[in-house]
Amino acid sequence: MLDIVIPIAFAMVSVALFLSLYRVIIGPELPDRILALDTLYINSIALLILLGLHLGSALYFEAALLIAVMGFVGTVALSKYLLRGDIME
Amino acid sequence: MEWLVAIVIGVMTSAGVYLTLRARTFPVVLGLTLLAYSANVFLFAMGRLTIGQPAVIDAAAAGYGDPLPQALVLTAIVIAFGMTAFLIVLALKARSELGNDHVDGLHRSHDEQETKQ
Amino acid sequence: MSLLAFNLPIVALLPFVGAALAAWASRFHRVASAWVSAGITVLALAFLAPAISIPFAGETLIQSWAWMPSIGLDFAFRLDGLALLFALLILVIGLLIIIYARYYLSTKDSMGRFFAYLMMFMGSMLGIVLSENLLQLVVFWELTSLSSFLLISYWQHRQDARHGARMALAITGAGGLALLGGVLLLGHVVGSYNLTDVLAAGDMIKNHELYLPILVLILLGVFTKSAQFPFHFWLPHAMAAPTPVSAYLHSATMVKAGIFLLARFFPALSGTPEWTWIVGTAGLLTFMIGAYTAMFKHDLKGLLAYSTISHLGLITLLFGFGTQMAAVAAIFHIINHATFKASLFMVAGIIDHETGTRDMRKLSGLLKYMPHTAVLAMIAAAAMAGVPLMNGFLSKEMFFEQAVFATETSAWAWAIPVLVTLAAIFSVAYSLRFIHDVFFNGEPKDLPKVPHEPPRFMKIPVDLLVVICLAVGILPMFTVAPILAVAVAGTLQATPPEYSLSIWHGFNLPLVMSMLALALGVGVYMIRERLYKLHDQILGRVDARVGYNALLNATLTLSLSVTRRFDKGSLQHASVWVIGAGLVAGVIGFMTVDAPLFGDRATLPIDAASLTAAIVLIAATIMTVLVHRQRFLSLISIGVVGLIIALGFVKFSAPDLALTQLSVEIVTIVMLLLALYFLPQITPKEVSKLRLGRDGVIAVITGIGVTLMTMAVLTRDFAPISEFFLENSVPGGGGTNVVNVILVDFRGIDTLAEIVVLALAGLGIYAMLEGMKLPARDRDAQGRLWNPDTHPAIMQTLTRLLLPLMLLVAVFIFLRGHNLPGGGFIAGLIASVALIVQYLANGIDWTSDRLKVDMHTVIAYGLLIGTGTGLVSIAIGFPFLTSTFEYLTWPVVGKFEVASAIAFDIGVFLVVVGATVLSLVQLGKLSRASHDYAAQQEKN
Amino acid sequence: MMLKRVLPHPILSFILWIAWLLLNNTVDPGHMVLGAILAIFIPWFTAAFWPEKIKVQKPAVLAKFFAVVLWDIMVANFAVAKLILGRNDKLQPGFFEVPLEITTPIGISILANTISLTPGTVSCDLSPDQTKLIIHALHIDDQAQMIADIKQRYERPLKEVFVPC
Amino acid sequence: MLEFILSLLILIGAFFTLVGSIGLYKLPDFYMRLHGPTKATTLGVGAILIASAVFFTVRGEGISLHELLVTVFLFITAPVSAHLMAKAALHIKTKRLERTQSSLSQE
Amino acid sequence: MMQLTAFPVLLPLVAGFILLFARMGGLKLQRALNLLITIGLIFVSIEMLKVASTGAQEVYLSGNWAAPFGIVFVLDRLSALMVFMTAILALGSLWYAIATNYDAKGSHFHVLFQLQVFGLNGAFMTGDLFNLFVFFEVMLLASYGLLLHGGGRLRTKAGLHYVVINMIGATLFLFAVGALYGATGTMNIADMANKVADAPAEYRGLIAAAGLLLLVVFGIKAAMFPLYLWLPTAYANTSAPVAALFAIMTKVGIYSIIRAHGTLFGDDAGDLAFYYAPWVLGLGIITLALAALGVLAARGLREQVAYLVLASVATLLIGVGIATPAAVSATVYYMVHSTLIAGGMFLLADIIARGRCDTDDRFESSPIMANGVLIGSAFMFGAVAMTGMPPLSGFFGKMLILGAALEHQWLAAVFAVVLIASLLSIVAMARSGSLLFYRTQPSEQAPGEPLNKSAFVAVVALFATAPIMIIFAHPITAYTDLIAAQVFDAASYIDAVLSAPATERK
Ligand code: NA
Ligand code: NA
Repeated sequence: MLDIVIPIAFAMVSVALFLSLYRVIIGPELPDRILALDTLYINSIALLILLGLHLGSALYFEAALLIAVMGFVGTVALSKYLLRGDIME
Repeated sequence: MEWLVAIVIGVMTSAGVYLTLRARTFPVVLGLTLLAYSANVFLFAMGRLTIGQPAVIDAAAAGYGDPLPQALVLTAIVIAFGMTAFLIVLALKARSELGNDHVDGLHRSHDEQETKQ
Repeated sequence: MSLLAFNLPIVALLPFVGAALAAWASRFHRVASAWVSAGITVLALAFLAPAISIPFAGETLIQSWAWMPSIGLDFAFRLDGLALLFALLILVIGLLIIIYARYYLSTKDSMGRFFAYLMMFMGSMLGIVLSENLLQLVVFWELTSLSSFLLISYWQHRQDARHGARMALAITGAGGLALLGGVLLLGHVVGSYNLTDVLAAGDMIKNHELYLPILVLILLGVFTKSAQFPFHFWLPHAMAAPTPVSAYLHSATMVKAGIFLLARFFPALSGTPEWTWIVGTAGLLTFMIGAYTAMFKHDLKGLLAYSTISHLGLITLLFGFGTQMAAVAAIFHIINHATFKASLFMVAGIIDHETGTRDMRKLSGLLKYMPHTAVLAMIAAAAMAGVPLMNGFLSKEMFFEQAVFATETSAWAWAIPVLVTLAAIFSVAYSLRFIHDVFFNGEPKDLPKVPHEPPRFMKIPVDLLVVICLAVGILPMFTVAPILAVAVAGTLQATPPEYSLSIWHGFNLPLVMSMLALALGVGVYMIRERLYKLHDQILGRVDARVGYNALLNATLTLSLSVTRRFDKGSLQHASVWVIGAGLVAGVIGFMTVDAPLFGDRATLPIDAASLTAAIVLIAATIMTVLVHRQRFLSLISIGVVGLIIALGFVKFSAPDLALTQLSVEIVTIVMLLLALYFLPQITPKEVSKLRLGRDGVIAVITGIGVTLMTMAVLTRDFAPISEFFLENSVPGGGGTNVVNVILVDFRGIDTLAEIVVLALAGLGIYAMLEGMKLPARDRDAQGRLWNPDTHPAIMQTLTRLLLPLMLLVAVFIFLRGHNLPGGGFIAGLIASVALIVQYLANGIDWTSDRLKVDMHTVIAYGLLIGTGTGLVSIAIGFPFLTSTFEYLTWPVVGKFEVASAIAFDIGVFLVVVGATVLSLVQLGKLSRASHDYAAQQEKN
Repeated sequence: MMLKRVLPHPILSFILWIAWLLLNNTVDPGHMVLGAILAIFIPWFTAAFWPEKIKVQKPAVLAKFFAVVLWDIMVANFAVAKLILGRNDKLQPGFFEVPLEITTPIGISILANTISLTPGTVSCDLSPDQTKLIIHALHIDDQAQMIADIKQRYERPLKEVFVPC
Repeated sequence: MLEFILSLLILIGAFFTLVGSIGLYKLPDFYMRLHGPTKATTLGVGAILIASAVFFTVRGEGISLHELLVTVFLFITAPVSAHLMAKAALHIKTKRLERTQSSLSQE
Repeated sequence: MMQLTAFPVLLPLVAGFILLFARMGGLKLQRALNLLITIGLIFVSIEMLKVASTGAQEVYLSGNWAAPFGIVFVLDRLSALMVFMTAILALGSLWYAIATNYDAKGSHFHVLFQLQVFGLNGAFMTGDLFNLFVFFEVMLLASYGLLLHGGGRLRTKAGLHYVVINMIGATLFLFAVGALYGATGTMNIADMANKVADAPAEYRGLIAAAGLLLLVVFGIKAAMFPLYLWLPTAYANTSAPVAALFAIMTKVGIYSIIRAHGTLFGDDAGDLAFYYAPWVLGLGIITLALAALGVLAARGLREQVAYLVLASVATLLIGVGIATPAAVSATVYYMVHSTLIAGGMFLLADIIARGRCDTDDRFESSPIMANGVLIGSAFMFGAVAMTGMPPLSGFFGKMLILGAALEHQWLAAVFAVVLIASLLSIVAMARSGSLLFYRTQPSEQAPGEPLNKSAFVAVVALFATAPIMIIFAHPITAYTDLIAAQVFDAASYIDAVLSAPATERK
């Protein structure tokens, strides 16, 4: 069953990836794009974990963890820039 | 798949080259970052592409990716990081010393407006 | 050891020692340097003396040592008749000049400098004439150019001196370089740079295909040095030098160096039509132009300068005839010219010295003020004019004879004697002018000084030379004959032909020419005023220097336009060239070898997820370009690119790379954001569409090139060395993560150097930011004031938890690195990001207050530990960075691995943290300084 | 007292210890020891970044709170999914303020996050005096009811758990 | 059975991930779009992570619960990022749908 | 295995962090330590010269991994000489920096300085292509810091250009080594040379392309046309001691071409044997022509010296491009001369600029400077040496290169350009010398600084190279001949590297 489910899930996440990309490109405003980037990060985690399930390898966990961490930091930094310009004052 | 990777490398190189040839420091930084990305992926691809075969010794592994380019790319990424960081700050330094962010330090009316703000 | 084994280099090098001594001696007494120089000259003569008999015995003395044997440059000296003649001329006339100069120079002139230069020059000349090795000869040749530059520019406050010196250097230096080229070719053809071999290989040289280039290059050296047409114009400008210098350079030495070379190479190069044509034509033209122009110079030294040019042309013409007899005449005239020209220059110097001017329009009737000098001048001038009983007559007679003889060589050669006579007429006229205008012709006008005889010792050198002129002219067989014979033998490298030195050869054509010249010369002098006017209207405006200046200016203009056009200080311009060069190199490289672009390795199928990721990446990349002017936006899109690359690394089995890429990406974006605050938010549109198009085309072509190159590799198989790493990672490196083992063990040096790069980046950034100030913006690009909430509370509270958690993750990634994806570098970046988050949430001050560690020290410890691990292995007798590992078993904890590579990795970790945080903190300080700065501006 | 010095933040230490074991996917004794060392060392090392003590009372209330929130997240998601997949023009978005009674920063933060994770609301801003949360709702039927729900379901338990010290 | 649960978890996860992005794609203003990724995507990825945990645990190499850590992390950070983005959007006065109600005291 | 082989790399590295620790101890401590270490480096390099002079090719297996798996350092005649030259130049530059207080004008001068030497020596010693890349980057980053040291408008601009161009260069480097790895599967130069020699025909286009790409990378460092645009401004605008130290930077490019291309595409490379050489030669000739025009067009002394450096590197490129043992021997001889003299000349230019006060180094007349005769004589000496006039070593170097060109079919072009370029340099230097020292005005402005005698010592020391290289031309050219012979015996290099055994573990 997983052989069918995982490709379907891949497809769905891929579509999600495209939709997020759409917002990155179209915006229209900066917060939209930051949000879309943030979503892309989280979508990527899904994609990675699916890949891990697909290949039966646990080696992708760290990457997923790091994407979560780095995605957050990126979003915070970008938002802070909109708020204050100076992100480390 | 090889074509896909090659095209991706090519596109990043194109973009990198184009931005590197811009007249302001910021796009140049972006351009060099993209160029570094493309060079890193290129170097990585030189070990040929393998899927599901990480270079971690494992009794169950069916095979391994080429670890050497990976190690080299890791080094290259770090070096590019150091270089980019330096360049970013240098761009600030140039802005501070030259009064604008043109790579040749030219004065343009736009800058003067910027500085007034 | 006999003196004859090494005296020649001493003779040549002594003057250089003398130069240093002279400069040094001037500290003690003003004239000390003159006596030192004279002493050194006498000493050099003494060292030469024992060898004099050798050429007279028909032998050649050679003293040689290996210097640069690989190229055939020996430290080699030679004394044959020709060398002896010139060495004696240089030393004897040099000695006289030194004595003369001691009285000539005024108290304002630096004696030390003058004599030092003069001695350098003397040494260089001796080096030329005594060289056996041609390369060594070129060395001394160029040294004469240099030292003459110094001598001519001796009165450096005078513009004409500076210009004259530079012109002389440029012309003679150019000739020297041509000579070098010619000599190298010559040596190449002969297979040796030693004169003995070259002179013996005349026929081979003349028949070689390189003969003409060799000849032309060497003659360029000769003609420039000897002021032959069309390079003659530097010589009059060199008259800005003090007169002793002119007397020395233009009688016996500098200009004679070229003549010497003609004589030296006579056996090797002469006798061909090319030789006759080039040398003869140059000589003839020079002879005529010099003689003619001398007539119209109102400056005494100017007259002498053109006269010198003319006589050099005469000698050159003689060599150009290419016959042995002509060579005899040439050598003879060299001697004669040296004597009478040196005396005339010295006379001119005396007149200048005692009257304060050299303008013949002011000078007149000096006979009664300085009769002794007048007599000397008259005799020397007569010699110059070729009046019988003077030495000049004899050699000129021989010259006329050769000119007549030359008519036999070709159909129209009848012109030669005619033209030669014409020139001789002018020679007589200017000689007459020198005497009549100065010593007779009424009373002097407005002289700056009251003229009187010079000091006794200033005249003694002239006395001596004039006596020689007379002695040779009257009794040639008892005076000049022996030295002339050996000199000719040395020149021809053969037994000299039969020639006669008697005064009377009967009534023949040469004598008719002489008489004609004398008579018509007087006539020309009579109508001089009319000629002056005519000359001023027509030829007086022709100045050979114009050509030189035009060439010089053209070169300057060219250099400016080429340099400013290529090196225009534009980064974009430079970048285009570099990128273009890379592109061209790749394409040309592929075309070097006839091989297919792609191989036939099987490729992997494309799956949907990869395709998706690739499309996202390409779209984001293109977006980055399209929106790059909106800088903040381009940061977001480049963030997407970085993310997908990381995913790609995961996909293609490189988790370590993915982790690294992710961490680096975020730190980079944070730094870019920090920087963007101080930069314009928008990149202005300031470039033409054309330029954008050009850049676009370059970019696309480069991209295509890289794609094809990638495919060229990926479609081919290869056998990498990586098998070894996979096999030895566990048994040899103690880790299952082969990538990490390569980094910390197999290729530890790479990693060590890489952390040095990071450390340097950190330190460099620190240094750059020190004291930097930039205006802090108080509103964003749209003109909105910033949000007053500096540190949003919710972020502050929750990110606090992140610090310990992320540090935990860092430790986790660090410890597993050796066996699973991770390692010191990634861990270091995670720890750095953990700290960055604190900076973001709580600000620089708050965080820095809590992080009391000096990051410099952290970096230093990192490097210490990284390097130290490697040094330990040296200490126990293994190469640097040899790793070791051990499995330990502890109670409770169980079995675990201790590897030196882990210590190494700690060093990596520390440097990464230190460098990253150091940079960020310093950037943060910039912001604080900027806010203070902004506040202060507000206040003012 | 000794314990205080070794474990300035026992809860944090506990969280780290658990996190370590989770990270390593193990209950291996070696890792338990190592995890304990880290759980002590890291809080000690980062103590400076934790200036104020967090006082947690009534852990049972906290546990119940988390259970409620988890449940709400599940439900919220189905609700939000329906709203998202439905027609845009049926949505009635809006901003409103929730006056706060809770005062501890940690409490406010957890409340704000909870609001963001649960039914159709995102906390957008905190008033400078930290007395009001500004909320955006994807769809508002009854604003007053929403505010009341938030205060009832989330603020009250949090207020009990996190008390100012 | 286990495979069924796994499949269900994966499908639910993928579904919510997609829903989040659909929300991001189709909703009319930023504030509304924010809701999709904040909740749906977070939950979706959480579900997939839990599926992964289950998968690797039952595969027999010992328990694999570290995916939980990522899930927890996401649940902590997602609302913080949402909060900051919304704050930024409010600050720069990002356009909102015209019919958006507002009962804010300061505007 | 001899541990000494690693010392030129390790000593500056250790110095790097020691100096970083010494930051606390103040400038005096850092100066003393740096001087001590630099002098130590000279002794180390002398030892290395001694070892190398036997003809030994000492191979150091870092990490005790045999080639091609680990990274090797190779000590042979050429690398020993490069290390020695670097140490000498470093001492001169350091001495000057201390004497003039340049090192106090910003942070971390001493650390950057030693790590620069670390990068340089690493590049000279390594036998691994990727490791060469890494050491290039070390060298570059250190040089970025040093270049900018002291700050200032023009310096910053020059630094920006320098950094960007070199970052593009780094990218090209990665593409080149990547492609070479993709074709040969190895990074060790010796091993790669074997693989290149054995490569089947269909791989050769790829290898050739990568090789030329690599040439572009080295060409940037070696300031080969059209890649040299970073050089004039960088050298002209950085501080004197840094410019002096940078004199070696261009030589890294030259060295790398000799080492990497010479080994990879040597006699055994079949149809790729020396295929790069015509490019080096042709571009070298163009570079020389443009450099000579630049010397003539320069607006100030520093810029002029920078172009003279460019001209000297171009001459070296010509030597490398002729690609015969005689040419390489000549190149090495001229390299030693031009590096050390250029270093001294940059220092002298600074002394002159200081002595002239307001007019700085611009070609305008200014009041007489203090000790004008001494400085003028030094200038004359330097000008003679740099323009390649006799009797100094520049002339002999040029002569050797021209001599080596005699057998080459491009003889005429080489002769014409080298000789005419010399002439233009001579004309230009005569002009600038006469402007700087002869055309002085009566002084009304405040005179410039008095001569810093201790700083001048560094100039004299570096200039001493010229007479030494003349007087000892016989042994020196004999040694450079041996260097060339060793360089051209790629097979023995390859054999030495690949057969070096790892140390047995007990
Ligand atoms: Na008169
Ligand atoms: Na979120």
